[in-house]
Formats: sequence, structure tokens, C-alpha cells
Amino acid sequence: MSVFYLAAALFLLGTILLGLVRVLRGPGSGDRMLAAQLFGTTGVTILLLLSLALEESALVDVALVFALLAVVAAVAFVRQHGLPEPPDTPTHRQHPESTESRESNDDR
Amino acid sequence: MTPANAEWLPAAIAGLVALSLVVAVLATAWPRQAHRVGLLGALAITAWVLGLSALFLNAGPDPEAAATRVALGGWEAPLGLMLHLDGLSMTLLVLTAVVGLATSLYSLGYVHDRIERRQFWPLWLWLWAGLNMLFLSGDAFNLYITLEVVSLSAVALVAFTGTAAAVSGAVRYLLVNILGSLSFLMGVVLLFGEHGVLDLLLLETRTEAGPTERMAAVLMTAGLMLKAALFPLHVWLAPAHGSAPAPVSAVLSGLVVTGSFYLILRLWMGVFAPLATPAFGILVGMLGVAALVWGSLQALRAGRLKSIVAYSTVAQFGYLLVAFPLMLVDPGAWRVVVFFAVVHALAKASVFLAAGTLQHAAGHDRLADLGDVLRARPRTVFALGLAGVSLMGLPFTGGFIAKYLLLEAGLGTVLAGSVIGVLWVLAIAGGGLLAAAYILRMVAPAFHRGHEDAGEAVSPWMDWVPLGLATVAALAGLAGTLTLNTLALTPGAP
Amino acid sequence: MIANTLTVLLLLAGLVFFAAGTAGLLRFPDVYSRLHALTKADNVGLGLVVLGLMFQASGPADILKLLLIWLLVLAAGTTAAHMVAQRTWTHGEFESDR
Amino acid sequence: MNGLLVLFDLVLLAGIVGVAWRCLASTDLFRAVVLFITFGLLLALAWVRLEAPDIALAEAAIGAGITGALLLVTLERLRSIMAERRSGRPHTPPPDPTGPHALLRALHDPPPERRTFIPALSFALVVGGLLVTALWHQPHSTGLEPVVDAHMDISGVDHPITAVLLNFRAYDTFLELAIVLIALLGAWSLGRHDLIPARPAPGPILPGTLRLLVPVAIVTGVYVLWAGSHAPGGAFQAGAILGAAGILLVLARPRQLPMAPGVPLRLGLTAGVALFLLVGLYGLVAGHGFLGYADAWAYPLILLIEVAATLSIALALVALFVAGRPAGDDA
Repeated sequence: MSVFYLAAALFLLGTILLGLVRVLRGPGSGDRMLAAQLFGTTGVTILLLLSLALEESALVDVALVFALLAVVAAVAFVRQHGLPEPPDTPTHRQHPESTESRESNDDR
Repeated sequence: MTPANAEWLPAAIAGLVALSLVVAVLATAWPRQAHRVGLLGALAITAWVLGLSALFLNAGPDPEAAATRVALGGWEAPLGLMLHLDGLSMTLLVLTAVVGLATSLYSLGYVHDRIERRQFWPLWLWLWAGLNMLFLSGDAFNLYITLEVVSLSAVALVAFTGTAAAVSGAVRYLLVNILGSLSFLMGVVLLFGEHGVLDLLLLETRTEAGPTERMAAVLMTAGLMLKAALFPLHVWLAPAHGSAPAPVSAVLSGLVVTGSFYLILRLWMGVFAPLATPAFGILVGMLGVAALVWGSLQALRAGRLKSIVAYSTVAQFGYLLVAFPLMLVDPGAWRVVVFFAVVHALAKASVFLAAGTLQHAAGHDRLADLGDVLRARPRTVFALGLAGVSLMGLPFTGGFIAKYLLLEAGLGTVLAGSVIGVLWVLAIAGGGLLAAAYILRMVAPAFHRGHEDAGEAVSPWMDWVPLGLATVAALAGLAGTLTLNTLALTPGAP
Repeated sequence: MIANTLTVLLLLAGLVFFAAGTAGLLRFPDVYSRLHALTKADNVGLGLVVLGLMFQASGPADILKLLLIWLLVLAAGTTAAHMVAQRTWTHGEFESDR
Repeated sequence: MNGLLVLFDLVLLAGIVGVAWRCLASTDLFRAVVLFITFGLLLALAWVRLEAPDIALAEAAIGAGITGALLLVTLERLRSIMAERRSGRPHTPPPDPTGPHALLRALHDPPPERRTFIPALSFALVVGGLLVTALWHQPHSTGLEPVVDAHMDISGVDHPITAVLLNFRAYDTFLELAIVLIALLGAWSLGRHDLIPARPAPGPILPGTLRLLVPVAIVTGVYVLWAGSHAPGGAFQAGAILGAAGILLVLARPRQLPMAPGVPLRLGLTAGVALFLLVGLYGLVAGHGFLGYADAWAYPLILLIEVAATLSIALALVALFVAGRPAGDDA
């Protein structure tokens, strides 16, 4: 069985390395953040598989910590103190209801 | 030799570490009273160090008996950590106490702002505690940690005025320190991987001239040279000093840099001793000559008072490198080198403190515009000159004795048939002349005719402490024999 | 034996979703559609793997821990996807500048 | 199994080196930050493979919870400085010429030069090559494992790493705690920080997640601290988890966070080192040596120190994240 777990972990590691293409290409910061989020989930899965393959039960705790804190970077990404004014990119859209929350972005 | 003394020695060593830490923690937890805690702590630590040195010197003339190891937590090496006190560490502890006390007194006047005081004192007391622990450490990994304590608090002190120049100098200093620490740590890891112990004495018995030791020696020495600003890894020094507050510059140039040099010396006399070869010594000596010439030229060109002093540190540390090949020929010369480092630290700290007073009075430290203040403040100029005379090595000062002994060792190598010894002798003699040139540059405006303007009022501490420390530096020659005898109490060293 | 077979099958199914998630991340045209790729891996992919591993757990504590991990990742994935979408919606899908 | 393990290690190694290289070479700072977050993840896996689950745990908490958020927030501040410089008008609020602002300026000046890359790479290759050569010759040393194992029964705990950290080499651990504190003192000496007023959460999802995550994080932190006596875990890991939870609270600010009061904050920050030092002094007076314990008292004392250290580390990490010293500290 442990060979199977290890092979599965190796496969998942491969998907992380493949997913790096999205981080490198972007184009937007949202895309990159999403990729990082997916890596976090994949990492948790790899740790769970490794804990069985290597018979090291402490790795479940490591996976737990990763799962617990997976959201911190994403929260930091959207809740910085002063988001810059949205630049004039063609993809930029204005949501009718979001003006209020945008005004309060300058409260640093 | 009294057995009672020797019994008290281990407790006194652990007590010094504990006392330094208590003072630092207390100042951190109680910043409102940090300056009072700091003053009392500085007096207590100095008194403790002096008492410790009395105990140590009383323990007898036999280096093996005098050197003391303390097992922390009762765990002996290799399992636990050992503190280690011998003549070398004792000398540097006393130096640290003297410079530390002077800096503390000076800071009472220099750091007067209520908010700044709360930031300055805890960091300074951590730095002092870190230095004490560094000199007492006998364990390779613990050395790394104490180096980190020293470096981090030094970086924070460089930045603590918060101006853009200070922060930029501090960031550079931080990066240099991280690089140096990592390099040192890699060396420690290599040694531990090969020999499975971290205790320096145990490592010393196990090391030989193998590939691991060579690599570790390169990594650790390069990291420490970076931290000690030894040529050619000195580029961070002047920016960090130029913007740091005066007491911090004094401590950096006087103690922190000397601490890194101490470690290089300690490692090469112990763990890496089998690796030292004459060719290596000549290479290091050449670097020293280059440092002497280059540092002195920069000091002659610099336009700001503190830059001159900072570059003079680069130049003076060249002597320490020049002494390296001398040590290979005459193993006993290391004591002279340490004595030189001690005198340099005392003199350099007082020069920086005096420069700080002048800068505070004038509001700047551009040499070209300092004449008025220099003429109006003879006491500070006298301190500057007195310490400078010691740096130059004029007769009857501590610097003279140190350089005389160095020259003697250099001539010894020439007589022993070494042709390159002539270069070392020339460097030692010529370096003194160059030092005279840039020190005269600093004090010369005081003797020109012109206006007198005392500038901003300075506190009595800032007026008198540089003079006191400069006097100690000049008179250090009187303690030459005592220092050399203390240093002789280092087991395993000639 | 049955437990092992179930584990293998569930893990394989989970891996398929991870592969699909990565493929979607790489191939989908914009942030909003890439979100879906991510959440499939979080919800179903990890869910299947966790379910598969539960058959190998040594006790109820282990099962609960695995379940907790899945729930936490679910919460994190949902929140992250929501917030990234919202930020992109209000601030535009701008290139990150230097 | 073994072949597969080697393959896994090789892929992991290639990934680590590749990600590190792309991260350093990236001209886009945001991309570099995301790559660094990924780097932390791969590094945690590497620690697992090096059979160091304790460090993997710490790397998980620091890498996932703290570094990413720290870098992202720093990046955002840098951006506002750059925008201000480009537009020539001061950004609101007027930038403080001292303090964290100056630090960011210093970090950004001078701009990174690409031509330093080749020398840096060749330097890294030379040093790396020499290191590999030196490591190649190393014997398989067991280090201090046998000595530690022989003393486990009187160490007070069942996990060798905790025994080394808090008993055999407690002095090093004490100084590591001190280093965290000194780093914070350094950050505080740069300038003041006034807490930002709360702003409304965009929708119910973030507060809902917080309500779930923060209690779970506290329970997990306590669990990891408790686990330290017999399994990977301990004060540094637990402190990092609790610190990350605190950072989450600071970032999300569901409601106005209270201004940190000066004296209790200082006491909380120094509690770890102070208690450690008190226990150490007691050991010195009682004759067990500085930082030594009586064998029977080792476990309760270690637990006491770890609890205080966890609290101090968590507080220090949150304070480092907020960066400036709180206004309450100057009172």
C-alpha cells in the first residue's frame, strides 16, 4: 500500500509543479493567488498521503496546521490597508453595490 | 592560589550571564525606567566583571587550572552546553565592561528624549548581554546564537533614530549580518555532521586537516570577516557608522567588530589550528597591508568626521590581519594582537564618543565646517587627540606598547630569515604614519585662527566621558603586562 | 482487503479531481472560471482522498482529525475563492505591477 | 518503494531549486511573493522527507500563516510608496519620513539590477559545489542521538527534541526566545503605528470563516503545545499558530480592535523570557546550575516555561506583523 500512497503523493507533487505555470504566466494577481491556494490544498493532501506512506502520524498534525492557516494569505491578499486605485485596465468592471466598500479602502 | 576562590569561579561565571540577562529583561519589561535599570545594571555588570577577573587571576598561574568550564543546567558536554572562561575571554570581558560602562554613562546625556530612551536602553542592554555571552560561550552552536543576539540588537541600534539614512545603513548592515551568520552556521553544521559534537574543546581534539574542516574554516572565517568588516569585506561599515548614534558607533567599532575578530582568533587557535599554513598566513597578511593602505586613504579623503573614524577602523583592523603571519612564525604573538585589539577598541570608542559630542554641538559632522565648534570645545578636542595619539602609537600610550610589540614580533620574523617579514615591518610602521595624517586632519582646525562657537549645549556626561575613556586608552600601556599575563592563562595557546 | 480496495478506488477518484483542477487552472480563460477548477479540487478531490484514508485510520480520533482537515480546507477554499472573485470584480483584473 | 522515494525526493528538490530561482529572478514582486509561498510549502515537504516533522510543523505555521501575509501586506505598502513617487503627490496619510516608511524606501532603493544576477548565480554555484564536495566526504554520524537517548528518562519529557530544547540545551532556546523579542524591539524602535479603524467586511463569508477558524486555531495551538512533550510540537509551533490566528484577526478586523495597552503588552511579550530566567535563576541558587531543574520538577517547569513562551511568541509575531509600536506603548 505505501508504494501506492507514495505514487499518489508524487503525482500530486507533479500537479503542483505543473500549476506553477499559472503563477509564472499570471496574468492577474488573482490568478496567482488562486494557484497558491490550490497548492496549499494539494500540499495538505500530499502530507496526508506521506503520513501513511512513511508511517509518521505527526504529519497529520502538519497537514492540520496547513489546512487551518490556508486562508491567511488569501485574506491578506484582499484586505490590505490601502488597495491602490484600480488602474485603467480594459477588464476592469465597476460593481454597482461595491462603491461603499471601495471608499473605505483608503482608511489606512 | 586559594581553593575557595576556585570554588566560587563557576558560580561567578554563570552569575555574570544571569546578571546581564536579568538587566536586559528588566529593561525590556519596564521601559519607563529603562535608563535607571540600565545605569544600575551597567554599574553592577562592571563590578561583577572586575570581581570575576580578580577571582580568575587569583586562581593561579597555571592556565589549565585557571580556565574554568561551567555546565549549564548541570549537563556536561557533549550533551549540554558549557560556558568557558580563560585568559582570552576574561580580557575581552573586562574590555567590554569598560567600554560598556563608558557608553552607558555617555548615553545618559546623549539619549535624552523620553521615547528614544525607552527604545535605546533595552536594545543596548541586550547587546551587552549578548557580548558577555559570546565571550563566555564554549559551544559552536551557542556561538551562533549569541552572535545573532549581538548582531540583531546592533542592527536595531543602528536604525533606531529612524531617519532614512540610518534605516538604509541598518538594512545593509542587516543583510551583511544575515549572510555572515548563515555562512558561520553552515560551517557549524559541517563540523557537527563530521564529528557529532558541538563543544569547542571536544571538537578541537577531533579535528584534523580534512576537507570538511577546510570548508568549515572557509565558511566560518568568511562569515566572521564579513561581520568584523575585515578587508575586503568592509563595505558596509562606513554607511552603518555614519548614520548611527554616537554611542552605538562606539560600541560597534569598539566591541561588536572586536567580538567577531575574537571568534576568528578563537577558532584558528583551537578547532582550525591544524589548517594554518605559512602560505595562508602570507595571504591574510597581504590583505592586511591592503586594508591598512586602502582604509587610511579613504580616511584621508572622507569629508565627514564619523566617516574618517569608521574608515580608520578598516585600516586599524589591517594590523590584526598583518599580525596573522607573525603568529605563524612566533606563536606567542597572538597575545600582542589581542592587546592591540583591546587598545584599539578603547581608543576607537572614545574617538567616536568625542565625535558624537562635536556632532551634537555643531548639528552636523562635516569636517570643513567644524572649526568653530572644535576651537570652542578644547576638552572634547583633547579627548579626540589623546585617543588619536594612542591610535597613532606615539610613545607611552597603550597604542605605542601594542605597536612596539607588534614591530618586535615583525622584526623577529625578519631575523628568522623571512624576506616577506620586511613587508610586515614596513606596514606596521607606515600604518602609524598614515594614522597620524588622518587624525591630525580631525584635530587640526582647532589650532587655526577663527571664530569660536560652542554650538548646542551638551550634557556633562557627553563632555567628560570621552575624555575619561581616552585617558584609559592612553594609559592602557600601563596595564600591558597585566593584560599579557592574563592572556597567558589560556590553555592550549602558547 | 475490502478497506484497501475502497481506499485505492477513492484515492484514484480524488486524484482525478486534482488533475482536473490543475488542468482547469491552466486551461480556463479567466479568473472566474479558474475559481471553479480550484474549488473542485478542494471540495471533492480532498474529500475523496480523506474519505479513502478514513478506511486506514487507527481510531475515531484519527477520523475526526481527517474530517476536521477537510472542513478547514473547505472553509479556506470557499473564503479564498469568494474574496479573490470579489477583489477582481471591484478592482479589475489588473496585472500586478512592480 | 525506495526507488519511488528517491524519485519523489528528486522531483521535490528540482521543484525547490526551480521555484527559488524563479522567485529570485522575478521582476514582478507579486509573482515573487506567490512563488515564495509555494517555496515554503515545498520546504515543509522537504523537512518531512528529512525526518524533521518538528521543523515541518513550524514551517507550516510560519510559511502558511505568517510569511505570506507579511510579504503581501509589505508589497501593498511598497506599491503605495511607488504610486506616490510616480504621481509626485504624497499618498494619504502624509508619509512619515521616519519609521516603517523609511524602511520600505530603503528596501526599494536602489532598484534591483539584473546584471548582478550572473555573478550571484556563479557565486551560489561555487559555494554550493564546495558544500556538496564537503558533504560527500562526511561519515554517517549519529550526532548526539545516543547521548540524548541515554538521558531521556531524567529529562522530564518523552520527546527527544523537546528534551534537548528545554532541558539539555535550554540556554540556546532561551536565547532564541530573546532573539524574537529583540527583533520586535528593533521594529518598534523604527516608529509608531496607530491601529487602523475597522472597516465593514465585504459580505458575510469572511466573518463567518473567522468565527470558525479562530477558535479552532486556539484549540489547535493548545493541542500542539501539549503534544510537544511526547511528539512533534511545542512552544515555537504553538506560538506561530496562535500568532497566525492573531494576524488573521488583525487583517480581517471584524470590529474595532482595542488599542493594545502598554504595560500588559510589555509584560506579555517578556513573560516567556522572564519566566524562563526566573526558573534558571532558581536552578542556580538551588544548586542545579543556571537553567537547570531538579529531575522531579523538570516536567512541570518545562510546561510552565512553554506556556509562557507560547504566549510571548504569539504576541511578538502579531506585533511584528503590525510593525510599528502601538501608541499605548509610549505612555
